[in-house]
Amino acid sequence: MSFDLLKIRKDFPILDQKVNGKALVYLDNAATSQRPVQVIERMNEFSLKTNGNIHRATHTFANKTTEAFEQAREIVRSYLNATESAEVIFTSGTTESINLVAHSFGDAFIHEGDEVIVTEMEHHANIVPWQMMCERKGAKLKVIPFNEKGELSMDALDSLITGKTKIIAVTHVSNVLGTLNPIATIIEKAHLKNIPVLIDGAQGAPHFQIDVQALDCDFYTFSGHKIYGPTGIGVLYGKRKWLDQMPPFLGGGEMIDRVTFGKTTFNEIPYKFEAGTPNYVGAIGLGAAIEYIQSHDHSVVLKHEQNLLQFATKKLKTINGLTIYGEASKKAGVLSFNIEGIHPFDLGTLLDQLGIAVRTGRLCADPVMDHFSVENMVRSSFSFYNTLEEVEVFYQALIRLKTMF
Amino acid sequence: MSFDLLKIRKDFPILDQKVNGKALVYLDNAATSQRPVQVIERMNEFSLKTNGNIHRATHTFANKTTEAFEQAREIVRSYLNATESAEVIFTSGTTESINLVAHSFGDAFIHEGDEVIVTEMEHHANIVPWQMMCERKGAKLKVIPFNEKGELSMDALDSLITGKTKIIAVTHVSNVLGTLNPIATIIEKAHLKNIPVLIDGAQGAPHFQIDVQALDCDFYTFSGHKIYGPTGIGVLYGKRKWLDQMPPFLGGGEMIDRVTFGKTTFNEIPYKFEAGTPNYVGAIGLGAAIEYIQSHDHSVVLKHEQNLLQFATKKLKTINGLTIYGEASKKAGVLSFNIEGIHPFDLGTLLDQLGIAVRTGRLCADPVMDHFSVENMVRSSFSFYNTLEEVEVFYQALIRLKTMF
Amino acid sequence: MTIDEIQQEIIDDFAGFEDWMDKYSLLIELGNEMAPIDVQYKVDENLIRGCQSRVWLHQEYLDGTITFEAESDALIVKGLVALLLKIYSGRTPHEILASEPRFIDEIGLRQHLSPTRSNGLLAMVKQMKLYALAYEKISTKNN
Amino acid sequence: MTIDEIQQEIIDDFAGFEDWMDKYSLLIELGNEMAPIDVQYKVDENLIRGCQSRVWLHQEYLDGTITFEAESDALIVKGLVALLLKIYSGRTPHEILASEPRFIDEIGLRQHLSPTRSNGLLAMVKQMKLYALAYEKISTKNN
Ligand SMILES: Cc1ncc(COP(=O)(O)O)c(C=O)c1O
Ligand SMILES: Cc1ncc(COP(=O)(O)O)c(C=O)c1O
Repeated sequence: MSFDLLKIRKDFPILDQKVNGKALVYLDNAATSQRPVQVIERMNEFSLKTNGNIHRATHTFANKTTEAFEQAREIVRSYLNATESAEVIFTSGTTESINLVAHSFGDAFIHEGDEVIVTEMEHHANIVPWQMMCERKGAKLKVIPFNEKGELSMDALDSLITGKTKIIAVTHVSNVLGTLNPIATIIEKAHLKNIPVLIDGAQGAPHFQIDVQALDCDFYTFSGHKIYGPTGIGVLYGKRKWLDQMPPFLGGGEMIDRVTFGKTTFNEIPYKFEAGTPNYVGAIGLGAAIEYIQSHDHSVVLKHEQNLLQFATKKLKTINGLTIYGEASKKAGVLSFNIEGIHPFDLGTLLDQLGIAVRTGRLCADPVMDHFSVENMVRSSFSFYNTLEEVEVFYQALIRLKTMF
Repeated sequence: MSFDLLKIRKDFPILDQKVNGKALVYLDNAATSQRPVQVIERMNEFSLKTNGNIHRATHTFANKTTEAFEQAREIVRSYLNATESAEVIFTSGTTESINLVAHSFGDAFIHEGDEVIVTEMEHHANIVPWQMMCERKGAKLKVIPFNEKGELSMDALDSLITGKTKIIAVTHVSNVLGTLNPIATIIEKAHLKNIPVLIDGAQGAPHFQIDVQALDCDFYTFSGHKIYGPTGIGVLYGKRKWLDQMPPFLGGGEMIDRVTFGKTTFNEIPYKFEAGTPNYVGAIGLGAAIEYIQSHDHSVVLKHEQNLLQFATKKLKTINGLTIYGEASKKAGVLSFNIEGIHPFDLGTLLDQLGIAVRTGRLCADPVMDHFSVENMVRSSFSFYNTLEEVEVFYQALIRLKTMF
Repeated sequence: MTIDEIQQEIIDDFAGFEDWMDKYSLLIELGNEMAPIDVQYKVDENLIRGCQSRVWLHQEYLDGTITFEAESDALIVKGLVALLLKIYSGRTPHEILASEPRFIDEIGLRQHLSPTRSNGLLAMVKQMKLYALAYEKISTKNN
Repeated sequence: MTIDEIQQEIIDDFAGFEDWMDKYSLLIELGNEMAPIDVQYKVDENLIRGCQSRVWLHQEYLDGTITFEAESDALIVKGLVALLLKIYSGRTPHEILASEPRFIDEIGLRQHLSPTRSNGLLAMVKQMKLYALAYEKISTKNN
């Protein structure tokens, strides 16, 4: 348990590069984080030394791979403090996780006239699956608005919940505003009315410690590639009581018990929801990523990330004509903004010339753009491997580029 | 274009190992193939040097990654000889590909009373999604049987097709029987009645050259991990005319055009079907795998694989009490069997002690087990990196182990 | 003999074999010699379904001890089942709950009890313990 | 001047700049100086939607040549749009179809025309060519 930034950056050789002749400053962590060599090495080791398809095998490679895969599940279980590893389902990412719940929970529990609540600050991944499901089912989607600071209105939540509300889906951390939502409170309020809550943890799991038992959340989802792990792997945590009642989503191998053309019976969780060959190398890589995270003192990491955010906020606020979107009292390291008279695309293009990687555009959150009546934003997002010096370079770059317009 | 087995095996260092003290003989290729170092290196290079989330970005890494991802799509397009790369959709694997079609084609085109035709030799991945869809829609699943040699009955096909048949789903190569099905004929027959055909190419794409235009198939699916590529990536090829008419399957980022809570509009193909962050590193790896395949003379590779199959078949037939399942006139390198009085699990366990990896069990094909009235089988499956000597070792092992019972 | 003594006996029996083939031959022999489960008990309710091999388990509780009958369709599994019955059948619930089948690990066949193996063996051990737990509860209640 | 001569002129203009900042400053200047598209044409039907920047394109065909008007909300894109109009507007369909905007590559801004960039530029070029193709067909038919 230590926090030595220089040592940490050695684990991420990608950071030590020049881009367009300038030292890379990678501030697009909310889009995808970088992977430490430990993750890559773990996956390589498997692919090059013990690769076998998992489950049902009698040979050594297949058994070793199965063990490693199930151990990765156990690592995730422990990271989330889930009751049992059967509650941890491997998916291809947050998007698939949420679609799985929208389909499967929807099929089991949502009927015409029922209601689903999301928030105005959701990523499209936590809107569109519910919209599509509501359309199929004749249900209604209701929306918790946020205020100018980017904080959800708890009053609105109270008045949106009705006897017809069947599920509430809320992001842990907004990928645009950075807002760390009061999910414990939301879950508590929902549970008073026996309504389950899904937390989109794509931006939460990489930065905050999660205890799904303490939170008592019903579903929690996140993506490997945003938590220092590989692409193509993600997690759906779900309480057994729901997962047991939900019908399978995808059909295929592994999720079945017995197939005949007349009647097919299904396997138990987690396998019921893991049709086909899972991304077992990805899962093993995700396990390595979580172990990597856990090798650092979380409170120190979090403090550093908060320092980066605060320093960046303070600096950027001094820039004339710069508007920050999202100033909630509790935030993760996400800082979105616009500079008057400069199109985000132009700014992003020019920052890239200076080696600085930020995201620009609509950030997969059209309703947030609409809320602020803007077409696009620039988003910088920080990870624990970023340095205060990088934030300073970023700030100086903005000052310099501003003179070009 | 060359075929030097010793050189090829150097590309697969995993093969050059001892398992349980014996030289590994990997004959579980139909479950998952091994990956050449070229694939691993290509992915590592990306992860460690240029990783950025794809699409909509202004920074260099994101652009380079996007280009590599789209180039992988073009490699797949060219491998399948599809008309345009927009017809190539990246999924997490064959299972997801088939589920996507079952859901989305099903929603658009299948109504109560309609019929879907599959075959008796399908993998569960090409049965269960259709069963689930038929149940949702009130449609009927009909089955083309196979004869004792493991060949589909074309007569039965003719009589199964009715005015209500909406789609036919057939495996290119059976994962149990090895049968190379006459898919061109099936497609021709189906198209006479304007019925689209989906080909499950999980076992076909790794071994046979595919020309989706010449075949005129409507959908073709395969998995990365069975074609020397990574896990967690797969392909759905679909004709534009179908894909354009099909509603999206998963909802989320990238697949949308514009999201509002009132109404969401969708992106064009292929993006319409690629919700969320795709497994872009996996896709890049799959591209490298296909380029690797293409670096060899296909006819020589195919001939070698056929030699392995024929040699193995000839040898195993001399073993008393051994029954081979599947002796179609056209087969891929898959050889399933049982030895009288020896449980497949026992045989698999003991073969593993001798360093030989085979698959045993129900092979995700319960209907095939039922056809032959067996509970399990032993399956050996060959890839071009296997040698005749390995087949000989396998044969000798069977002889030796037989004496233990 | 206690469960532990029998386990030790088994471990010693196997210790003589250097070659894995001999070990497995003995298991196969044990499997072959084993009395089959009474047909009336070879029914679906008694089936513990592993993915590859199946195990049927029947139990009877009499005078404070549990008698198990079992069978598997795979011989190696059946041999291990025979050994498990040897140590666990005819024991009190308390004895069963208090001991782990460590012999499997010690004779070098640990992999057969791995949860990822799904040959039915691990599930069978769990099932035996569940029965023991149930009967222990019943008997303390009755006392 | 031919399209090619104008392209060469542009390439020469940019050749003077070693520094990327100067290059982009010029583009921004060109963007700023550009006459806005007539408001009546800044409508959804004329919108070419890139993911990040939008381009509006309007065209008119008169006496054998096509006149383009265009605009983008991003200045760098607008600058490039200005250059594209400079070479393509007022040309015959044949001229438009016969030439590629190679200058973008040669002034070192190739990435802006990449299909993965989705800033609307590539789509705009495609759209201009489509118009040219359509008008060419009409004119050959009328002759
Ligand atoms: C014929 C066939 N179809 C489908 C599948 C499923 O592929 P995956 O598990 O990669 O989704 C397999 C793999 O076992 C197969 O052999
Ligand atoms: C809050 C949030 N939810 C969901 C997603 C979707 O994640 P993925 O694209 O990995 O499926 C993202 C990623 O952009 C996100 O930030």
